[in-house]
Amino acid sequence: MTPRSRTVAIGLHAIVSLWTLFVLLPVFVMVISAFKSQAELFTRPLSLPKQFSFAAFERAWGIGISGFLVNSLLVTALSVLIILLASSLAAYVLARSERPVMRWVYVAIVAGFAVPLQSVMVPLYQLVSSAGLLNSRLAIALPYAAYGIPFTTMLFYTFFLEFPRELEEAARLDGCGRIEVFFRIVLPLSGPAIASGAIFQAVFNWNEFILALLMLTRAEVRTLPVGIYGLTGQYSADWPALMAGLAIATVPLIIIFLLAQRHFVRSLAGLGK
Amino acid sequence: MFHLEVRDVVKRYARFTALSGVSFAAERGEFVVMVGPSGCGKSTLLRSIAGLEQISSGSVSIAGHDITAAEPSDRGVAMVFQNYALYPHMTVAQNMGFALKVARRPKSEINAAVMRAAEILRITDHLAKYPKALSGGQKQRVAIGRAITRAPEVFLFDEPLSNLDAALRSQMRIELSRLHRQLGATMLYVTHDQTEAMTMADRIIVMNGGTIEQIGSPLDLYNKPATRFVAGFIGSPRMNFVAAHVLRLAGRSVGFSLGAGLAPLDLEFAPGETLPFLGDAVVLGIRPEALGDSGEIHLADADVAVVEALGRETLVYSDAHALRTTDSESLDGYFAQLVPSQSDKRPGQRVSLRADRSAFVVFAADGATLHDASPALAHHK
Amino acid sequence: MNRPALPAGSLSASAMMAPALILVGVFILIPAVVAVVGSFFDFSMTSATWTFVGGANYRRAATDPLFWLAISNNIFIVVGSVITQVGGGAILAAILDRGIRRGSVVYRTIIFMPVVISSIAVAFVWMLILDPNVGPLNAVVKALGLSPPRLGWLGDPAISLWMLLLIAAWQNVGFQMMLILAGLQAIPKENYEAASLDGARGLKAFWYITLPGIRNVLVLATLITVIGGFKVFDLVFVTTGGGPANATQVLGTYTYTQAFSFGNMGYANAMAVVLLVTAALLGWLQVRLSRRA
Amino acid sequence: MQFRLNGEMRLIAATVLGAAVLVSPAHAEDIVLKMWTLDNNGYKEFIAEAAEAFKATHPNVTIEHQIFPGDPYKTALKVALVGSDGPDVFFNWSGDKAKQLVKDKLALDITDLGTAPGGFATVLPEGWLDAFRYDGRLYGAAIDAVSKYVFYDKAYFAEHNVVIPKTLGELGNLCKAIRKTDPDTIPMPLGNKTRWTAIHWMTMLNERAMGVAGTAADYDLTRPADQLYTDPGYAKAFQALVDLQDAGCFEDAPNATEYAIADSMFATRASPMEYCGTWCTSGLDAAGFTDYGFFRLPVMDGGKGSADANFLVPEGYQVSAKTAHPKEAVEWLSFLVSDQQGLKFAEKVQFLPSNTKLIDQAEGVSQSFKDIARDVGTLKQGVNVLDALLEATVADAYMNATVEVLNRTLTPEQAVTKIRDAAVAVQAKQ
Repeated sequence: MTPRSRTVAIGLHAIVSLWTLFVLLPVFVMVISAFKSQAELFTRPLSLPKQFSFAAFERAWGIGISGFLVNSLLVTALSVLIILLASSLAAYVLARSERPVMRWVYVAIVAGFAVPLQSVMVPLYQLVSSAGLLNSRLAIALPYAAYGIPFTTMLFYTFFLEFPRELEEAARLDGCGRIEVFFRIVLPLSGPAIASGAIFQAVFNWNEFILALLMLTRAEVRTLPVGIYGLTGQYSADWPALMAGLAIATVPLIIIFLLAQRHFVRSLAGLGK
Repeated sequence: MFHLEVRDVVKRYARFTALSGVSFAAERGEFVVMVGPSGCGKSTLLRSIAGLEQISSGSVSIAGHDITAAEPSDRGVAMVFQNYALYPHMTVAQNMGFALKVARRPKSEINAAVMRAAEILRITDHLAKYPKALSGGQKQRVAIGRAITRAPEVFLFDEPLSNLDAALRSQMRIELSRLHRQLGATMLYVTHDQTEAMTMADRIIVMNGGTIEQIGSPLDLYNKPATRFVAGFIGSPRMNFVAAHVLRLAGRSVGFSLGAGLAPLDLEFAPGETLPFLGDAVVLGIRPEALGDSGEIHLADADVAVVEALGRETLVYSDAHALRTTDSESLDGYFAQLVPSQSDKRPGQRVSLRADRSAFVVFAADGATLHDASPALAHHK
Repeated sequence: MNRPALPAGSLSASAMMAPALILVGVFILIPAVVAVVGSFFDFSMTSATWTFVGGANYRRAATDPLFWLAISNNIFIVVGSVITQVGGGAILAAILDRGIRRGSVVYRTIIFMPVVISSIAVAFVWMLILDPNVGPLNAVVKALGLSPPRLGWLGDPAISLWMLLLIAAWQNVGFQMMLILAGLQAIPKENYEAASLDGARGLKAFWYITLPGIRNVLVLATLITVIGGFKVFDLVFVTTGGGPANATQVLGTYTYTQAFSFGNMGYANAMAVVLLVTAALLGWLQVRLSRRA
Repeated sequence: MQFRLNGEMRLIAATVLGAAVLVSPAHAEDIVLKMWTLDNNGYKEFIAEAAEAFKATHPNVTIEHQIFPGDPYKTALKVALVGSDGPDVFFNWSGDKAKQLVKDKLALDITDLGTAPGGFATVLPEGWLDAFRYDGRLYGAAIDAVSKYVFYDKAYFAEHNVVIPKTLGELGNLCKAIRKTDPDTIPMPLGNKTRWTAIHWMTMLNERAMGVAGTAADYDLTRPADQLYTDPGYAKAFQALVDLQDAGCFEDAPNATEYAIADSMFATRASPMEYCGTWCTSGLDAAGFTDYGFFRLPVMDGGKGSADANFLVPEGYQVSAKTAHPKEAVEWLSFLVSDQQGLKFAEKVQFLPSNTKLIDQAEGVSQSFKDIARDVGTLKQGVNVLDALLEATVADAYMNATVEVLNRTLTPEQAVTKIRDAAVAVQAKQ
């Protein structure tokens, strides 16, 4: 290595390291704050906690985080499942059809991506409400599913355009109907698209706040973000418990991401095509 | 009754017509190869027979049943794809047994069928492997095995050997021929490689621009091409073409002018052959092996440009200057000679291009063959 | 060659489309239409009757300085986000792709991590960090011998929007980096080898090989960022609530405030429609550009 | 093919229906009253125990209690009242928010049920009933009120020989003195990031400048447009805030500071004072800080306000116009404001109950809570808070103007102009 390229390499490492540090610090603050007392948090912001107390985690847990966790898991799993199924089916038809009208159908679905949630929140609420679906996990899972479909359809669409059609043709010759071709051949081979679709939508649905706040008013069905937000009272806020709750809510997603990230990067490459 | 019968098949897309009225029939057990340049419609025809394309009009029947509107799986066909199309998420055995599994056949029957096919193709050792663990040739066998398991009426092959290297390709050619004899099945085989067509086919269908140019046995096509296209397509290296026009007509004797400064060429047309008119532009064809140092006719002097010594034979390409080849496809207007021995020709050397009168084929301007080379050509040389 | 694997208009095709179409139709398109209709009426969320007012809500928007402030804030965030997120993401991706051999997976994983953290969590954590009394940032700035802004990072109208940009960058740079990195890695190595034989190395290789190679990815990354910038809500809602004194109001929060705090549903709908049309136009652009690519 | 497809469609339909059946609420023969409140400390236990006690007289009534964080509650409540799954009985602030629900016919007129024997109207004093009285009809029952006092660190005051200030001017001087002792000590942190702490100040500063009577016609927009918010007292009130800021009372960036942080500064005795609500006592107790005193916000020199008036925001319960069980709902309401429950409320929630008959018997509450309750009992005039009292857009303008005054981007006069513009615009629409 020449001295010059060594300097360059050190410089590049420095840039990436700096950003990595910048990314890590807030996460660090979140975790550390969760171990402090409120007074300690506000009087000694830069120091490590005097003693690592799990009291804040207990308080956060005490507001029923375990229940919120279960609700979030259920809602996220159900909505992601619906999203993956509905999007992949639709994207498959769209990617394989030559009819000009399908282009418009594609545009109509993808247009949903551009509709901001807060601009349709009230009609949406009234719809769910008049369907008697308030305070049910399904109520939240269906709109979540709907809002996840446009992006995931795009994702699957680009993936299916690249999918080797001979495999489908072989399966049709082997006696599969179109739906069987899809479920027995195409879907089992869509791992990367499924993985990244699942990650994106899990992240979104796991973290969604406003709709959950409006539609899940009973404490037993509330999801994590709303439940944790409950730690900020009318006139007070338990910051350490808040941070503890946020930390608890964040960990599962980071784990999922770590597990699936290889697939994820691969399918992102497909997105750009 | 023919085993496979294709009648007036037309396939139109929004912007072009891929097949414009194609008809042919194959006997049970026949090995039919469809050749033609890419885009000629041969793959479309194969896929139409498989049911992967819906034809615009016409009909297809197999073993007496009209299957024009049938689902692909109900047609009694199996297909081997160019890139194998093995299901990556299934083992070799699962790949081969998939069709039977879809048909909800008992496990024992599936296993037996898979075993039988695997034995025929000598891939019993690989049954538990996934496709990605196989070599190209092994994948090809599995793809064929998958077709065999289904015990179809008709096997369809879509350029199955084009992804293999040369040595493997010639080996697989032989195996396919053996397999054909062993199974006694009707096979329809698409390729753009005329060597495969010549070596394996009972009959060859030459396609061009969505229509059939000629159907016949390999040697028929070689010796009596119906059109200039067939003549050019069958045979390697390809036939040399010379632009000419009709100089004189005397009974069945026709004199052709080959160009300024070159001796005219007189050919005798057999009874039944169509005579051209005086002044017609025609094309003369002559196979590379018929072009040599000796022969009745001196065509032209030429300068050797490239020599390809292949050991047992030698290919000599030379520039005849005054003599015009007709199409840009031929190598820079070079004339190809196939010398059936090792040769001492060197580039830059001047040679004389000679041939026997009986070696010439005459094509009309529209490509139709007017005059055949002598069938005895093979013995003559 | 045309190879339709699915015949047009077959029953199974429509059946396969149905779940997606129904969900999108019922939960997105119909509410969107209702929102458009509502924009021509005057009503509050709790009122029983709707009064038709024609284009009054749109005229009101045109003369509402806060509406224009919100739009200009959105544009600020959009432009700023493209520069910081796509730009920063591209730089990091380029370094991780070719500049660094060791540890790139670790870097990549950490930098992407904020993407999976909820906006609510991000907002709360950053509120703590940026707090003028107890926040680590102030402490660090003071330790460096500098003086932090008197009104606080989020309390100073001149600074708060920049802070939002910073937080958004913190959260999203990883995503763009990952996207661009995937694009970079899809460029065949042979292209660089060929280019280097042709004498194109370093910046020239970047200009002639890398950039054209990731053009489509950059377009996608930019469009995602732009649409995200127009739709931004959670972050602003929790961190500043649009304050101080409306300084960080964006279309999303201002619409929400008008609808749910002031009860001006019709007006909120009109602004929502403006947002919707903007976002839809961008979405259309994305479809066009990605189709062409 | 078609056959197979039908099977699949049937499967999908069955799944959707099945899921819908699973999650649809069970309909019992018993009456279920849905009750929504904020999530204040002790609220859950209070309602749970009250519901249990209510069973004695109403064995068929089950109370389903749901709690919410503060700010989102306002939105969720409105949305839910319009929708199908709203509460039967719900918490609300008295003031504009309750008024709006009455106007939109979402809150039930409970005058007749409430004045029936044993009804809440026969229990609560007239003054408390006013909190939810509109056009002479009752639309709710006050359960409690919050008030605000300047809390101070007794030890600090003793150590530095500080006496309780009598006027705002003295308060300013006190701040200066504290800063003189230690420039880094913030005398009374504000924590106005969420905007309501400073509006609490303005609520009382307006009273101190103009008195309750002087502002009423501006607040309810009944003054003629050309006279709305023209009283110079409004600017004077803002000026008083600026003066206190200049005296160094507040932290540097009040608009960027979380109220929780301000609370913490006082609780950890980093600051000797805080202008805090009656709700603060329980938090201070929990933080282990009990040696504090309190005093009302001092009067303004030359102001028209009264020392006997103080911040007092009644809060209470309303009944949804959509409830299927109005009678039971009001009986439940009346039960909650009964003598016994008033005591329980004070003990559990440590807010000042509307029914204070038994407050002296309260156990487990701090002495300061009782002291405050006693002080509130001596008030001649309650001052409702601006952000609850004013029409929403005027309230918003007021909060933003206050933020800008603290940021020094508006002078007091400019701030009043902004508020006046908002008020005039709203009045013109009405």
